[in-house]
Amino acid sequence: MEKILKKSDLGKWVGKLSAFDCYAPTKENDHWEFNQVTYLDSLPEDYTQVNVPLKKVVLPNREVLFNFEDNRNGGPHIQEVLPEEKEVVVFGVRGCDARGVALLSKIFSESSPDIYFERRKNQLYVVGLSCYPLPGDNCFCLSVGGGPFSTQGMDILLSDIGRKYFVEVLTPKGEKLVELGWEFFAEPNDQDRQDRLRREKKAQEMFNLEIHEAEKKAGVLHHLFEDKIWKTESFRCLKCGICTYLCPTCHCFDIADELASPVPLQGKRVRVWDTCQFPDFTMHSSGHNPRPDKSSRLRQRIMHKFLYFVETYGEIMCTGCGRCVSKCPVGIDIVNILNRVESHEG
Amino acid sequence: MKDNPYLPQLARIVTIKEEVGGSRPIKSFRMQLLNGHRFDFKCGQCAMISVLGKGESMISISSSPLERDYLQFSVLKMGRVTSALHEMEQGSIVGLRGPYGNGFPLEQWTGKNLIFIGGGIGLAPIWSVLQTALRQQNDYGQLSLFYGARTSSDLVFKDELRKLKDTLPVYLSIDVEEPGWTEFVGFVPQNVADKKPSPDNAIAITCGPPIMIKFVIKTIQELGFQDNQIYTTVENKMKCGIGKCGRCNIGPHYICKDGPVYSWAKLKTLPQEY
Amino acid sequence: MNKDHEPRIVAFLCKWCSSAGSDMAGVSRLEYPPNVIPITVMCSGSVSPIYILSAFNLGADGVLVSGCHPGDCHYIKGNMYARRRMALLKELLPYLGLEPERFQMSWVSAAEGVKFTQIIKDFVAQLKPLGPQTYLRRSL
Amino acid sequence: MVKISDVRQEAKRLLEKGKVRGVVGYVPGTRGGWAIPYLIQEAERAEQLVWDPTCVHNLALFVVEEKKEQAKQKEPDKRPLAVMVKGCDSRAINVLLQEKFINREEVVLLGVSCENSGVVDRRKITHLLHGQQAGEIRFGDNGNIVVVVNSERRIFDPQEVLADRCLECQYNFPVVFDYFYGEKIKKTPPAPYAQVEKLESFSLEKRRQFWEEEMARCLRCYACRSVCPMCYCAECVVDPISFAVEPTTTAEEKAKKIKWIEKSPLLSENFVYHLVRAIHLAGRCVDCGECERVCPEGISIRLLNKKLEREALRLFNYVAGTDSQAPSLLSTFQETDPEDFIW
Repeated sequence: MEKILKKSDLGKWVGKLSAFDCYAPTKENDHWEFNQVTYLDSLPEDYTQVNVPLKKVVLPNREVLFNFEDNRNGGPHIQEVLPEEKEVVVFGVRGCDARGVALLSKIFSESSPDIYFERRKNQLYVVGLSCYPLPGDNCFCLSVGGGPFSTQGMDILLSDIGRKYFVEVLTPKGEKLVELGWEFFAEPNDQDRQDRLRREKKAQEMFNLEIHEAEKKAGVLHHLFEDKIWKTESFRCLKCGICTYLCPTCHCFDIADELASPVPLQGKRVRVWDTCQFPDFTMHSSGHNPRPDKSSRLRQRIMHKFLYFVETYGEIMCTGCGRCVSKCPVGIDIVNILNRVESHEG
Repeated sequence: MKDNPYLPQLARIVTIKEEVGGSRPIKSFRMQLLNGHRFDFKCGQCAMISVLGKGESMISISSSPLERDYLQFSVLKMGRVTSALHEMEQGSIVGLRGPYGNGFPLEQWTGKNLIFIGGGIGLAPIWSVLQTALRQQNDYGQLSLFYGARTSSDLVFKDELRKLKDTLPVYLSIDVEEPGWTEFVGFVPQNVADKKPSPDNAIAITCGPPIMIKFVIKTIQELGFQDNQIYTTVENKMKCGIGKCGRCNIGPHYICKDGPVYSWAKLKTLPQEY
Repeated sequence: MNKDHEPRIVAFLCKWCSSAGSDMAGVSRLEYPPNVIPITVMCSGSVSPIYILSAFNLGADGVLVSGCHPGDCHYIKGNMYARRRMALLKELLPYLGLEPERFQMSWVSAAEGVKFTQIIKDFVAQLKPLGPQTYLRRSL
Repeated sequence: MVKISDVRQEAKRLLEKGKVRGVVGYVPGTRGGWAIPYLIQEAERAEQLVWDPTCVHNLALFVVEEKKEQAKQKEPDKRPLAVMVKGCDSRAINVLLQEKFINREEVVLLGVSCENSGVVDRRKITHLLHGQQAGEIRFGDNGNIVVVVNSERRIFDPQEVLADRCLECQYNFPVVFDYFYGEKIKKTPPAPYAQVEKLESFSLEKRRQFWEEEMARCLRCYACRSVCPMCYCAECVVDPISFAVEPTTTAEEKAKKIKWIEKSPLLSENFVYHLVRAIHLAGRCVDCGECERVCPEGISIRLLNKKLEREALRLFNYVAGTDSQAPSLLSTFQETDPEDFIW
């Protein structure tokens, strides 16, 4: 379903969505983040890309799994804690972030469904915003199966076509949102469609970063487990969590018990973000570490995205948001590495 | 409860047996679920044991799935959780979730001779298969067991091993000479090389320290075992048990769900990150 | 703010002087408020700032570090190192917005039961109006 | 001005003669000419070395990293490591020497002067260029910074583009080195602690609010700790396990490892983490500002370190990293140290 929404009507529509928690990009310090808003008159003109991707809504940095206590008489007791039942609409989601959540669903929903992720995802309504102009210098979504006007993982996609949004309603969830403010939506005409298409074409020509034949990288990487590129490139790696914590698809976590009181025992089992880039991530209790150095950890990050995930799900686990390239404090550049491994072939 | 994969069921420790003392102690815990439910599993699968407040540890189940009265875990005291477990008493309550992993393909081994080769605590996952095969002895050919540890006191299941000798060939070994020790002295692979089990119609199942596994495989390959006749289990740090937390992978495989049991034919194609 | 709150004080007392000083207060039947959780340490110089931060993190309303008077340290100069370290912490905590009254250092000798009693009384009195310390306190 | 050809030549010579096992220096990165740290091991690659205002990284970190790496090797390469050091890097080296983490003969220091300038703040440049990519950024005259955008030269005043840490820096040339390039021009920043003083002037309540907002953003990616040359401890209070695990470490020792703080990014835990780090850096932090630069959430970490730096100066007349022979701030004392805060 395609619609038109005047920019000046955005706030009125959002006003009708009071049953939902609404999130939109807001500026914190120097960067954008999704924060809860009570009204939304417009999507900011200078909005580029949020710092922490949409995944934080479905896979928060800390998720309580259950409470436990042991009060001596009754013995230990476990109380399941599930995410609050609250429907959430997020506005201004870029294609890369929406695709990120869609890719995460493969891991969290397909086998042994993860009830926490599922519930948060079912309660999430994604209102995307297409990218024209591109939000960042390091965008490369076009190389990895996405695009500036990608709709995957979205319920609605808004495209700025001047004084109005071209609205693509993509799912029943999207229809539900539009119905709540149906009076603000009009039918698009041919000019609107052309405007949208023209912008999409232009946007596609704006990329200055590309992974050459990304879909073929799996075949190349397969032979590069022992390559020296991992050592050279990881020399400067800090072993911090930036590239993975800010990645729309990285999802590694730790499970830990946190105590409110040791005696009588009372606490929570929580899941918190973790990353394959931390040295202790794979360390056994014995001290043995199958990935003992920076090079094996950099290799894991890239292999997971461009080889292992491809082998399992047939897709690349990278949506080309460019955050790991922009945010790496020492300029480790996944695009550059992947373009360089090409020349190793044969 | 069932649809939340992170929620453990409560289980009572019904018996605790000290297998090995000293600085690397091993205890066997037999457990029953509190709610009277059964915990169905396959040989070679593992379970997440929770000591509430301390965390979880993935431990392989050493009893046979045919054993209906209890689940047995033989645990080496190694870190925070296993230390807490070792301090627990009979009747204490722990959390259990699982089972996890693929298990051994016993159904493919009907009529075959099974050669079990274990080292140290590595006997635990093998023990489940051995107990099952013993109970269904008519389904398999000859069973035999190689088992070694650093010293005679480091051997687990000492009483059971003694009894087992009446039923099948048991080749024990210890690393260095000890007074009164009448069996093989040397490493497990050397013992295997010494006894030369035949590869004909046989499956070798090995588990132990990584270095032992490596040399066992080398040894039995020299005896003529093909890669698909060799099975082993691998271990990595685990947290979720369901292939999501991202830490136990070797290549595209998550050991917690695609492993821990591998034929050497498969394992040798995967990155050696374990 | 709950002004009736009875503050909980974690006191790191050096074994040789301040802890003995608190014993002296007890032996002398001097009364002081029961708000103190004393932790005897070998020397005030062995008190790492993380002990203090951890005490706040686990719910202390006030933290006291007490050692021997300068020149009296059993380990010659442990208290002198402590003095430097604590001076920095004393500056840092209020900078972060924690009330300066919540962290205190004192010199109490084994004979100073009276001084110890007075310090606890004064500390409780200055903590009371502040109410519970929630700033650094872990709440799951 | 630093003649980079001199640095390259020396690096090349050191590598050719096998005097060093590698040269850690700056080479151009892949995106827009921003420099990256790099380990050069082949003499011919020394030509890639650069020295420009994008050389933001504190290379002393890699001395620490390499030292740890060599310790793991069965046959460590005992030759020294050559490192390009600017003022702050050299002071970090001094702290490492002072703490005997390294010995002087383990490093060959190629000192470069920041002269009348410093390194740039990427955010400031991005802001000034309105999103346009800088092609090249280099030192200009009188401390100015030249930025080439679409082959057009633009000249910026240092006040506009330099990193705050450089605007507040008093050590704009190396204090310890084996080779020195450029000129020693002593810079005196007008108000090195202005930001700290501003925060101090706030009410307690306002300071608390400020820090709560800062700390709430922490993702616990530990980039600040990872980038810090002073954060070399094998065992850190924030880790649930110790990396100092040996095959002989007993289960009891591992089980007894105190979990000081939780891994969850709760406000309280974030506070304790950053406070512990700040206090552990007192008298050790050389204000290279890397922690703040790398923070993906833009947390004002320098404001913590700078506060303790000022207190060390004010209370104990101590400046970190200026003298590798002097006792470190907290391993010494003066009879006259202030004690008016003690009851």
